[in-house]
Amino acid sequence: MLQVENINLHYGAAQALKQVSLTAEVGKVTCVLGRNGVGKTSLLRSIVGLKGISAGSIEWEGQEISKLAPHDRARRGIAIVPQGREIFPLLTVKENLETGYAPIARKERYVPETVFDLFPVLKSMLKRRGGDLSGGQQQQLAIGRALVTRPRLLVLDEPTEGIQPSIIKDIGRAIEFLRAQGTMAIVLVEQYFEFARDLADHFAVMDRGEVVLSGAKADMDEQEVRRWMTV
Amino acid sequence: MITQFLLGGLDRRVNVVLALILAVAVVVPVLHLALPPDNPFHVPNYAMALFGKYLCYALLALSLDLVWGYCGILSLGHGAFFALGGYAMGMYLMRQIGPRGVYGDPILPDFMVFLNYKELPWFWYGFDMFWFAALMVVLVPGALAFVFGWFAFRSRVTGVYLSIITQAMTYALLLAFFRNDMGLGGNNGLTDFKDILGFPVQAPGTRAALFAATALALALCFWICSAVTRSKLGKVLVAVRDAESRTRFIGYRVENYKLFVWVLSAMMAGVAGALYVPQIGIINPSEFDPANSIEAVIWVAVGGRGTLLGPIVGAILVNFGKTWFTSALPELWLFALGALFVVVTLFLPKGVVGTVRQFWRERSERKAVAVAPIKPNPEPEPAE
Amino acid sequence: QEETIKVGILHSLSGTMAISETTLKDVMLMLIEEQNAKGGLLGKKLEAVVVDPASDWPLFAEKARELISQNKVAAVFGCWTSVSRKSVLPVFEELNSILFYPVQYEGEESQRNVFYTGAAPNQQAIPAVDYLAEQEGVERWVLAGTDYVYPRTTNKVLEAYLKGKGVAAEDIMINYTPFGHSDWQTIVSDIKAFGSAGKKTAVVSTINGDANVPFYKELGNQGIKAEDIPVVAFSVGEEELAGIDTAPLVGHLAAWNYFQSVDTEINAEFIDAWKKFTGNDKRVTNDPMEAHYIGFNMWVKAVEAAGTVDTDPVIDAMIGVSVPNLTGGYSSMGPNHHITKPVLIGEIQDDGQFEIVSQTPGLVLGDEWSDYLEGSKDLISDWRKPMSCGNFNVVSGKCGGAG
Amino acid sequence: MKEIAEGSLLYLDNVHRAFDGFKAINGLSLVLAPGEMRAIIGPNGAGKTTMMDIITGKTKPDTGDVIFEGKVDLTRHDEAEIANMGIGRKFQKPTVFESHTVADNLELALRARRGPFATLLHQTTKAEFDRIDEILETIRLTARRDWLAANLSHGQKQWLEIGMLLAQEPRLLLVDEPVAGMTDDETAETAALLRRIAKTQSVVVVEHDMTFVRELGVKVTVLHEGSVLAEGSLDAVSSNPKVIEVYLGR
Amino acid sequence: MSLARTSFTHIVVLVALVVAILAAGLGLARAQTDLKPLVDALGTGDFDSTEEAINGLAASGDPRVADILRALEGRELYLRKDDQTVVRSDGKGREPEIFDPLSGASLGTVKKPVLDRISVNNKIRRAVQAAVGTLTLRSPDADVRRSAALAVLKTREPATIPALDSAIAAETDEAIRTLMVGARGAAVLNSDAPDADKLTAIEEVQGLDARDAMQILTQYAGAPGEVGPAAQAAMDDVKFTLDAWSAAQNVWFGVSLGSVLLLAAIGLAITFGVMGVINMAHGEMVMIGAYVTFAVQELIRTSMPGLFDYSLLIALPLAFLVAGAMGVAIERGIIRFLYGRPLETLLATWGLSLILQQLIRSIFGAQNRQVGNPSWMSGSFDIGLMSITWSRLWIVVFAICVFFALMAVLKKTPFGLQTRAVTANRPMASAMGIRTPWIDAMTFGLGSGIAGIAGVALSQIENVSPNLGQGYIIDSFMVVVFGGVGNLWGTLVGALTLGVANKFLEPYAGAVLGKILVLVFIILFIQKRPRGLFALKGRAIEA
Ligand SMILES: Nc1ncnc2c1ncn2[C@@H]1O[C@H](COP(=O)(O)OP(=O)(O)OP(=O)(O)O)[C@@H](O)[C@H]1O
Ligand SMILES: Nc1ncnc2c1ncn2[C@@H]1O[C@H](COP(=O)(O)OP(=O)(O)OP(=O)(O)O)[C@@H](O)[C@H]1O
Ligand SMILES: [Mg+2]
Ligand SMILES: [Mg+2]
Repeated sequence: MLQVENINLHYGAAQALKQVSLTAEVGKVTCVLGRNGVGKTSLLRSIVGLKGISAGSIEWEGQEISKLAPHDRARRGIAIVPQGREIFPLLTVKENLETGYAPIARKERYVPETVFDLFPVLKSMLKRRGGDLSGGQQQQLAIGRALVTRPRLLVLDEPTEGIQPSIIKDIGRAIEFLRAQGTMAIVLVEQYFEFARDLADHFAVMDRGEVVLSGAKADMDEQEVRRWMTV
Repeated sequence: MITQFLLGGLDRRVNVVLALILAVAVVVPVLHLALPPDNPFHVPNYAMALFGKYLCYALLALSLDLVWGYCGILSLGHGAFFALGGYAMGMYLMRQIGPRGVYGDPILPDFMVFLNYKELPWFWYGFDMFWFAALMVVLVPGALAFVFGWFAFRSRVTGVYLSIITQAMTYALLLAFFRNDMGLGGNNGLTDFKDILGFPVQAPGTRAALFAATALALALCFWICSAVTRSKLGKVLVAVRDAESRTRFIGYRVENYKLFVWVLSAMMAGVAGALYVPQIGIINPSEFDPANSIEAVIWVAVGGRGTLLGPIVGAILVNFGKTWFTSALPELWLFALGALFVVVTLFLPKGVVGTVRQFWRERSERKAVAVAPIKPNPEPEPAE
Repeated sequence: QEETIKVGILHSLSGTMAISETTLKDVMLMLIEEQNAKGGLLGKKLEAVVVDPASDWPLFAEKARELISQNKVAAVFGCWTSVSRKSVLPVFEELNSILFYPVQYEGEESQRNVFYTGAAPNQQAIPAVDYLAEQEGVERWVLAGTDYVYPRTTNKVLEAYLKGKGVAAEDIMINYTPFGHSDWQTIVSDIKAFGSAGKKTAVVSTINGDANVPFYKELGNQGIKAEDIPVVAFSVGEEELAGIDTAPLVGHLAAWNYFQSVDTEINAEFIDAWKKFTGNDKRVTNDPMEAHYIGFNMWVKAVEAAGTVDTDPVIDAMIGVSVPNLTGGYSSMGPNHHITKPVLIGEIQDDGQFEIVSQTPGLVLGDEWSDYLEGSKDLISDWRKPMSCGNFNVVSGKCGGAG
Repeated sequence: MKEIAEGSLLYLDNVHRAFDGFKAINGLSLVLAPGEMRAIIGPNGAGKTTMMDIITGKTKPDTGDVIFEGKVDLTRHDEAEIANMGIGRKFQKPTVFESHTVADNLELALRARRGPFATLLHQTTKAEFDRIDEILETIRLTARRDWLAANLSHGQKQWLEIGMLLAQEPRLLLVDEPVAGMTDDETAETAALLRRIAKTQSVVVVEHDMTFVRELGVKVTVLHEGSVLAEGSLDAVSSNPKVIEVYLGR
Repeated sequence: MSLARTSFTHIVVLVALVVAILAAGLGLARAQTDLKPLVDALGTGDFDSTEEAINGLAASGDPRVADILRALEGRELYLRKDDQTVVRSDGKGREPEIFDPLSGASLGTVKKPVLDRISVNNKIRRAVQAAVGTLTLRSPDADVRRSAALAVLKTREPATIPALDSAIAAETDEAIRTLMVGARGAAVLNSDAPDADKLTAIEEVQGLDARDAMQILTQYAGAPGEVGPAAQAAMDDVKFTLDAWSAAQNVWFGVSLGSVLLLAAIGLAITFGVMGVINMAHGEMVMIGAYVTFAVQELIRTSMPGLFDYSLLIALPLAFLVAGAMGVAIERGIIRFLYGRPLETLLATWGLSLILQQLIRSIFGAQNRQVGNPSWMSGSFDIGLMSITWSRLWIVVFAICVFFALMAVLKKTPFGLQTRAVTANRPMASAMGIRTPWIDAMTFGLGSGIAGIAGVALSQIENVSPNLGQGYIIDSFMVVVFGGVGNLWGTLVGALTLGVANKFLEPYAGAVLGKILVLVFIILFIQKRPRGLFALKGRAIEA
């Protein structure tokens, strides 16, 4: 289980997260919602270690990880699908996927079939350079790449951005499938409300660097959530 | 319009710097000339020569920063423009020697007599006139920069590729000027100057005047740079530096902008070279040495790239360090200088001026935000 | 604090010229130390002021100025390359001080404030060519040099000289290379080809500095034997050879005014002192070191004669001063500020030393204005009063060059 | 053929473009009338962005005509010239000038003379200030006016880019996925904004968000494997079985 | 030493034998002339009289002469000043033992000042070689015969014709025979033989290698009678061969220069090309490699001279480790704080390069250091008329091996993949679980280590001084950029192209102008291909 407690995060002098707490359970999907610039990405970055926090704690599987480097967190089963895709542009699609081998045991070093089942386009483009792909293809690659590391905590930052409707549906199904396996905790940041609502077990709504609303899906009032999302 | 543009370059900080440079331009020569040598405020001959040289280097660094700091063109060949300006001035000074050369030839400079030249090569014509030479000081580097830039920017040569071909350019010029066949004195270059504008170059008065002229030129160029960088053009330059192709998509012809600052900067470097030569007393091809150009880049980096004061501070600081270390630690000075560079990069990432400025900015921001800063980030920042 | 006489040492300790110049700094320190052991000068101790002009010509001028006007040195020993000398000349003139310049150079200069203790072309190049023509029967010449003034001038002088001796134009090949040239394959093979025209061929090398090592390595590797095509060099001494395996180079030549192998008592002492001073048994001596040795002793003697270290009296006292050189004779300072020296020609041996195969019977005075160049053949220099002129024209009878 | 070109604002005919043998654009033809707004949808990798690259001069087509205003052959011009003809573009991945403030980003984009000397002597006018304020208001970044663009969040950069496009006042706007990363409300607002703009200018919008496309209420072109698969109202195309198969999914 | 001595005496004995047989075979049972005065004449007078004495000795045909002449060449002959006789000695110690040069009998010891070494110059050496050559033309050792024939060929002395004739008759080795026939031809041409003989001689000379033939023939091109035109015609034949070979030679020179550039640049292709660090200290890594070689050789020289031929093999891994470790230290200590600020790496590494240069200067002194060539790296061999030096050949081979090894590491191992990922996007790579600090350090170490082994190779052709690296840094950057940053193939092709271009320009334009032209070529080329020879294309770059 992931437990984020009261973290603060600064960019220079500007504070992007204020006393943010979040939990994510294995086998559940936790959705983080909020308008532009409220700190969703910042929260995810602090979970995977791409940005250091200035206060608070992050516990994963019972251990404090907030001081660990990102690659050490990856070794503990944390993977991210970042906003803006962050594909390695000069590496081929295959190589992009293979970068996910680094934190896993030698015998696991192959690309799981689920990746190609989900995104058949990747299979046909293995030799193409990641940077040449279209935006949506890159997004698919980014998700595939994260899955190669066999994560136990998967963090997705707006994974549907720029993806065609049919594949969004596929991604939704994939997330459901992964959840159904019961081995993975999933944190999902979304703007696309319907998509999030369909998948979420828990919600956290953010505004101006703070979590303003959170709880299980059953306890959530959709109107209330939507109110935080409007301008 | 032009005055408006120039006035646009002024603000409090610029005014302070300008006033400072102008004060130096007046005070130092006066202290040199008017005070007796035993007065503690007397500026000795040695220091005059030294400071004059520093100011020339500062001007070179300033011109380099205009293209590098504001437009992202890292030139590893700026020394070439400096040297060309220097040669233009050197040619004037050579012609001024007249029959006072060792061979006493009224027209031909010594090295030509000695290499059996029968007459003056064509490109030496006109250099007996100061106005012509002064024109050439800006035109020759400007023309080279124009031709070079015209092709390179149009072909969209950028980044290290551009840097390396500027280096190739200065290297090729170095080799060419070494050749005695160039008619410019080969390795020994141009030397043994006597007069400038009728005044003996070594006289204290001339020296003081040259010093003042250098400081004035620096002030003027500083002002121009400041006006350029504050104008909308300056903003376009920074935009080009950050995202060149994006700038094109909103309709700016990037190559023209680059060419404009490139040529402007080359001309300023030429002026620096021209002022440098009479104060040093020699110009030889080693000024084209790629290592010299790299050093100029380093002055800028030390002082703070992308600020106008930075290159000036950097050039003076590094050269002062060099002067001092080479006497105080003649056998170990490279350790000291090398360590200085390493330390500056590690601890003053934005250069001396940049770091100071950032410090002030953060202080005021902190006051404004009024959020107590908590310890700095332990993790590296994600790439921007 | 005790008052001392300061002596400036202006040799590059870093940069490209450090290879050659650091040794000269060391030898100066040794000479000064020895002089102090002998009781100093005019009852005062000498104090060396060392600066590093870092192979950077403008820095040379700056450092010279600093030495003279800040440190108030009595004389400066320094410079190696011509351009470094040219860059400090105006400073010495303006501030009226003394420079001792210890390296062989292209001539065509005589300045009141400078004493040239290295060889002028007539003290090196011409005797070497004579030797090759007479002893080796050379008829075909390759003049190979680095592209700068010294080789250009020397080759010009030699070309005029050789043509004067009846060598045909097609029997002279002139080749220039850039500074620090390191790929000699083509040139060495060209030399080989040029040498296979049936006439005895020799190479006169004015290749400078660092470029010599790869040049000689290539010569050795391409199997150019001294018996076939000898190479005579003017810039290669013991110090340069220390960096090369000389076994394949035995028999190639060099012309200098001094070799470490000179078999005299005074030289043996000098070598011993040097090895002791540097604490290194393998350190070699070379010609510019001897030049400083001579220059320094001359200066000491002149100062003693003048009774002061002030510039003008010392400059006057210098002319005619005569001190022992290391080859067993006496060198004296001519009125043209150049000195007399014997010319030696040595062949490289496999131990990195030279075997002297020829020596001029008498001493030769450095000729500042070459007799083989159009513009300067009528010029002489004489700094004695009342003439006091560096470029006196014997034809027009006026001071101030040809015009 | 030519007659159609004459009356049109943008005219693409049988355009091809291959990358290392992969046909990204394969016989694409498209006509846009003046004042028209057009939505373009299509699977990932269909060639939508590449099409915009071709129109704006970033990519040269292998064959085919690309004609602006019935007469200008765009393939013969470079990016800056095309931009100056009045074709503005918002990129799929937001790119702004990171070391400029938000306001400066807009100022640079403002419609004005683009030559070096013109900008050198340029004085910002009151009208320009007002215009910047107005745009800031529209993109809701007034509070961030003096922030460096680098410090904006992803979505804020999207907005800034839209603002820059507005500032240019182009005659033809090419908008690549404007609402990616926006909340539903913002999406609706963007749609309204675009509809407003389309009154005076022509717009081409690429988007995957069907709700948004629906709100635009304009003719839709579906691209697939580099050529047009279907064209018509959204309802018409979204009931096209082929479109459902390759794009919308079930 | 003792080994050399035995083989030397061995040869001498054999030579004596052969000469005796030769003399007998010719039926010229010469009276044993008294050689003593001739031997003593070696030491008196100037070089000319020495030469005369050598010729006199050679003419005697005495079996002992070759030995004595070799002693003269080896500077083992001295003039004993007190009685003006020539003695043989190794001259070691204060009171060296002296021997009679003819009989070899010991004459006891004398004080050193009494001895005056007979100096030898090129002229004397030449005379000795010619004399020994004539005397050893029929040695049983083929190599001795070959060099003898070459020595005789150089003399072109008509007097050698009889010796050559009998040697030719006995010669079994075809190649040496051709050489001897050619030598004979040369001697005939130089004699006053009738034209008919000379015409045959011209044909004989053509059997020699083209350059030697050319050298001999040019002298007779203007000869009167039939000889002149015949020589001219023969020269025209030879000239074509010469030209063809010289073109081939040029290509080889180009390739060999290219491989030097490649070696120098290849480490930079990693630190700069792959990692994006503007590594101004790259040259110093090369220099350190060269100094490691020096240190290894120095150690071997003083403690186990037998290993000298292996010195480079020992130095290679050491240089890799030392320079690599240095690289790791630099990366950990400095560079890692500068990722994402590539331009500042320029400043820091420039500072480092100053420090490293001065460090080496402080430790080893500013002077050049001698690094010797092991026997397998010295000398040259001929392919046709092309002479290929072993050192260059090995460097070419070595450069190519290094290149492909590196290629394999970067393309075929996870390490290579991770390196590229880290360079492309460090934070993202880290988030993928790649240990970025480790990869960074190892990559920089690898680049530096390769620079180090380049230094080992360069020490064979360059001077080992603190400035060694400076000479290569600019060229290395040119090569990497010309080839296309980030593309190893580009570096390979770039280095070879620049090498060959340089070598083809040099003969026409001269070395200086040639180099300028190459630089101008680079500038123009970059206009055509703004991202280098092997430019990466496509969206991926702009992204
Ligand atoms: N690198 C940075 N430097 C400074 N400030 C930043 C940086 N990145 C983000 N910010 C600021 O921090 C705040 C939170 O940004 P964050 O990216 O977490 O938002 P977000 O919720 O992910 O928004 P979006 O939905 O637009 O992606 C924003 O106000 C933004 O301007
Ligand atoms: N430079 C290139 N090299 C190779 N392939 C390319 C290149 N540019 C584009 N492609 C390919 O062309 C196809 C079209 O890409 P494009 O970006 O136009 O798609 P798109 O319709 O914009 O998709 P998305 O909706 O995902 O943004 C993709 O398959 C992409 O991989
Ligand atoms: Mg975000
Ligand atoms: Mg797209």
